[in-house]
Amino acid sequence: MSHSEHHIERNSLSYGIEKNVEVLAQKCYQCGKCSAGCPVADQMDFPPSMVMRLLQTEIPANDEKILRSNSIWLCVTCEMCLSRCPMEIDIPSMMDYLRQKSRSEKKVNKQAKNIIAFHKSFLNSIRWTGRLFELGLILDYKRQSLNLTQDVTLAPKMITRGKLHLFPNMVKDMGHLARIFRKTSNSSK
Amino acid sequence: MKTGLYPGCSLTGSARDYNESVSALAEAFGLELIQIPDWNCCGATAAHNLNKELSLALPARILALAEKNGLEEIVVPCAACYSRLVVTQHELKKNPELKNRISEVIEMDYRGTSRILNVIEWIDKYIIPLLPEKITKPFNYKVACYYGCLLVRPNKVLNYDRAEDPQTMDIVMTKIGAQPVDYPYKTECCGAGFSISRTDIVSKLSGKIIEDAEYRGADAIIVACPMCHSNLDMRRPDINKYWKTEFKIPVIFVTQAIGLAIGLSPEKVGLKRHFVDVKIS
Amino acid sequence: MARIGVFVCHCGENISATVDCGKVAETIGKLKHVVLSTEYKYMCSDPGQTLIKEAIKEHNLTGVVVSACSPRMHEPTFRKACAEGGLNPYLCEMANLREHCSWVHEKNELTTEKAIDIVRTQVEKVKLNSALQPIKVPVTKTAMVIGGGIAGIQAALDIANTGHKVVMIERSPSIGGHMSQLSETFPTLDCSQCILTPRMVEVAQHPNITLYTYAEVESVEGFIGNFTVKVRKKAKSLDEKLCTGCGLCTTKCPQKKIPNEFEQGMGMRPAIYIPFPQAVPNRPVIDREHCTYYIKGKCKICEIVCPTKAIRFDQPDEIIELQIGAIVAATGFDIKHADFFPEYGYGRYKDIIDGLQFERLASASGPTSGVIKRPSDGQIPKNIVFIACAGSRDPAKGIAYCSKICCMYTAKHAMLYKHKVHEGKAHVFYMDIRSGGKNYDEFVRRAIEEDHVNYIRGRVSTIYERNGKLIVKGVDTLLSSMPVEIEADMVVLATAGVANSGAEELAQKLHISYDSHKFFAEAHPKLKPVETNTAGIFLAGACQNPKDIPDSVSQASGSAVKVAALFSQNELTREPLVAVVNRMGPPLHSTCVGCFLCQAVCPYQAIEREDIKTRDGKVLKSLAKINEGLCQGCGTCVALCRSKSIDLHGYSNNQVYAEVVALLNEY
Amino acid sequence: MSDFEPKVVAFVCNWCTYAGADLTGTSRLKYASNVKIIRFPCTGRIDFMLLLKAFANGADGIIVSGCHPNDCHYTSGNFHAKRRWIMFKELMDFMGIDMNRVTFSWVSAAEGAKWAEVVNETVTRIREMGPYVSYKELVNKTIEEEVKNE
Repeated sequence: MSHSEHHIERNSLSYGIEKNVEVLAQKCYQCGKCSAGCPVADQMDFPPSMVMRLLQTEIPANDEKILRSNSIWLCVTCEMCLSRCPMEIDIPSMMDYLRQKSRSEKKVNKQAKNIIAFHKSFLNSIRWTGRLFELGLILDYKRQSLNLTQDVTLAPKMITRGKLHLFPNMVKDMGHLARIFRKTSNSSK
Repeated sequence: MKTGLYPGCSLTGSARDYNESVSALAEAFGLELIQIPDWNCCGATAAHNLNKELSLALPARILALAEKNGLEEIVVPCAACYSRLVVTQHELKKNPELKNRISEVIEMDYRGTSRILNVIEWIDKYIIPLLPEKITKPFNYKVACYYGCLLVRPNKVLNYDRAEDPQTMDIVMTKIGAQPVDYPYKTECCGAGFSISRTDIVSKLSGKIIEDAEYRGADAIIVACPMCHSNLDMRRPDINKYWKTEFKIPVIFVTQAIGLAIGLSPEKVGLKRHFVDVKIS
Repeated sequence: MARIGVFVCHCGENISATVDCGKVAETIGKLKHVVLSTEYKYMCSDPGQTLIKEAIKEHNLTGVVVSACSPRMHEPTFRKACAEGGLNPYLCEMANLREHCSWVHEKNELTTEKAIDIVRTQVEKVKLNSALQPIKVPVTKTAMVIGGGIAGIQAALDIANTGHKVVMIERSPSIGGHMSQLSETFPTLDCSQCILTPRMVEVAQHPNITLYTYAEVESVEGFIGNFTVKVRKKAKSLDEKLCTGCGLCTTKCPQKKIPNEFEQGMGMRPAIYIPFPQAVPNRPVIDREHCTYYIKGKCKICEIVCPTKAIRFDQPDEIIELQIGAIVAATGFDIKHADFFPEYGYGRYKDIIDGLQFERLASASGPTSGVIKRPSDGQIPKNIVFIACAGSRDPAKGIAYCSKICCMYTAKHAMLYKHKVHEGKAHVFYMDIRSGGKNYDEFVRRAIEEDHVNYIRGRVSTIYERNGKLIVKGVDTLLSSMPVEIEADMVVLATAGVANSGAEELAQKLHISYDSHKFFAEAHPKLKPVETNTAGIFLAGACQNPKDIPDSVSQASGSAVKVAALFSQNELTREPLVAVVNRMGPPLHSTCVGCFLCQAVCPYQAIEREDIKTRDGKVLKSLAKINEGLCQGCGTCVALCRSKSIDLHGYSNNQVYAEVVALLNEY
Repeated sequence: MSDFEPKVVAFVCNWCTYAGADLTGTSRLKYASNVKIIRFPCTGRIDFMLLLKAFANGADGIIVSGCHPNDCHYTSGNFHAKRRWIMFKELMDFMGIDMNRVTFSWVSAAEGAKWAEVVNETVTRIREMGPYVSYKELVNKTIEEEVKNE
């Protein structure tokens, strides 16, 4: 347990972040280098450095803003922020935690609908086949996102280039994989 | 020593071209690659976005399978899978408690001893020493080497090339006769896993990467990641629409370029499967 | 019979917040020979010290233990108090209850128990202390100043003006340091050379100052008042007495392509060179590493053209030995260069320069005669970006500290640029503006308000070159971290100030402490900022940490006063904590068997040979004898001595064994 | 053995480690209170027989710490200490005294945090090793026998 942890407001998001991913929000001195290098900062409600600042306040209303923001979902985990952060703050791990927290508290931003739909379809695909079945993924994603017309021209082109299999390539020991999914399901809320 | 191969899902599907070029090189240089039996998906971005434990368990199963089959060294051509595997190895090494928990989840012994090579490390180790006498058609083009995110970051964990302006791929390219251009977009993000869910973001980010490569006078963008390739190549129509222009620069896997340089046919290295025509060969 | 008094200090609440001081005093009071055990809120205060003085008389104490802070802090205070109370000061010991107990442990019983153990240990030790008398040593009244930058110059002049001799050592061919490279200085914008060069000349002409340039400290031995310093005078390859400084050799030298250090690599110089026109001494040196003669064995053009035949190709380095009483280290600092920044292109973009390079560009005597031209193509930049905190306050790059001078010089740079390029645009990326100092913040405000420098709060993520422009990507953190992208013609990095090259080696030669960044350590961060932990060695300027000119000069004057105070005495009193070889009556005389292994390990050559002779001069026995003027009390000989014939005052075998026993056993 | 709290004695030099430990205090870093410090002018002063004395008096672990190589206030005391330590260690190994109970480290005056680490690591290690009784018993037995023989 770090020394500073004693001082973090118990009910705040900062506390959970320090506990779970060992990122200390107070380390951020707001230089903005993360936001300056972030490829998607311009589309975020709050660029990464602003997320850090909101966390530092330890005010419930600000925590709420973060969990409901599009920022945590637009983060593509390119890790540029961590790579250049002078304080070596692991923002990518923190974002992973915030996404899982946002989902478990049912505070997911509307704009994240497609992104989550995709992630879910992806995990569904490997849950059933063990390996990614791209056609299955696309169909499941369309079902989840209701973007039925998206990429209708792409799939045929992929098929003609041999890039899209019509049948899944399965892991043999699917029972094993199913058990892995089951055992880790608690942390996926 | 036997080298294991973890192809990952893309290489069996949308990045079949990449797989073909890796196999073609292995064949041409007499290298044995043993696919890890019954491998599974590494979980990619989706797993660590939604479920941390799963994002460690899936790669751990792969690594445990490699260990079980006596594969002390495995090559992982997909940069995304490479990153997930190395990060998992690192996390579990750092935290023995977590390692025990994951071992329990995957019901297998996991030691974390496998040496994980990305495709360039594999090329450096096994192909570069044999390369000079094999080159028949020097790849005499200006190239923009695009590393993307996952080959170099998180830098302290991967401990591979330098995080800013990496050089390893550029060096490989000079060895086959190509001239790498100074390219500031080497490690900028292409949009990664947003290909389907946020095509607009991919179009924007990938477009910048392509535009700058063309501006620098490159004849081709060289990549080592199927996700980058699909964004820069397969998404080209979307990109062109977004940027209201016609970017023409082809996107070639590093293995394909080497294949061409040693005289393999475009078909053999999978070039015919690209969306953007590769006219340079 | 020992009569020990113990005084437990609360240090306000610093000790009593975690240690039960009452319990400590009470428990210790029950120990044998402890006749007084009491507690007080502030022992170091006047009433606290009076308490000790009175108790010594009242209880007829033979030993005192003050249980308070670190002896490194207040041992002299309490020893002095004891002396004033009539007790030999070396019969006073301190138990460190603050730094080693109350500050590092939580409040609980174990902490109080530890405190009791610590005090008991010192009680047992002090019973075995002996009354010692200070040792007197002579003082050599010559000071050495190492480094000829502004700090060294100020220190040397101040000491010399008190009438004492000064030797100044400078490793480059000229004194002047970084200040001689600067264009104008903040916050007045007066020309650096104009205020510095008269001082440089004064040093050269001062009757009390001997100047050795192109010279380095080779070794330092001895102690306060009595240092022996060996100095290597590197061969300048010319006879300085004959050379008139006409400079003909420097114009005729065929090798002209050596990056000029003084111009920060932005100009070239020949192999035989005078670093800059106002150099002191104004004599050239031959850079043997680059000279054609030394590389290829022929050339000697300088020798041919020299009107006074002053060139000496075969001149060797010379080692001189100096007797020195005090040393001022004023070796200055260095800065990181653009190649330190991967995200700003590893130094491969010519138009990304550091602050010192900008000084040379802005200087009227610089490579561009004061016209701001960018290095790549000589164009005047229309759009210039300054980046503050480049490398400073960046733990990821290993430099967590603030370099202190950059905020001010960045404002100055932006201002100078605007004064020279009226139509140009200057942008400053900053994190905080640290402009504490007389007229400093007003200066920064002037840059912003009058010269319209665009200050943007945010750190730059990356810079790359495109189409002849440098693309600078940052954010404005005061505008919700909105992206800011500037197409700049030139970028100036206010890079971190770091310890000078060779700082660590010099510190090791001087036996002074240095921090993890290789900056020299002061003896106390607040109260002894110019002293080092080694008596007789003082600090001036940026060798301690990055400093601006006023701070460097102030500290230099401070160190000069310390030297002058030292030199005001004819003898010094030294702590008598030295080693002794036991002596006894004949026939044994001593348990020393005369193996003299101790002589080999003594770092101070303090062990001599003493012959015990009969009346008719026959040598009965040879014994080791400690010269207490030279002995520094390290005790290496004590631990080494096989016959246990040597002991160390203050840390005797009896004392340390008593400490170990007392620490581990409750009584 | 879970509530076993080892007694650890630290023999440190005045200029580096003692000052470093002062810095730990000034920085308010916390460490295990099992360690008690004895100050020496230099590690060169430390007679390793003191270590045996400490073990005989019930120490469970010992730390010897001084200046980093080349940083010795007295130029070379720490080298002599290191050299003697190597000899001493071999002798102790020969005698069967477990030298894992002794930490030999360099802590400079600037390394307050390192001092806390050295202490905590040592205490944790000694706590796992359990109390050290064999040497103390041996000494006591020898004394008893000597007394009997007289």
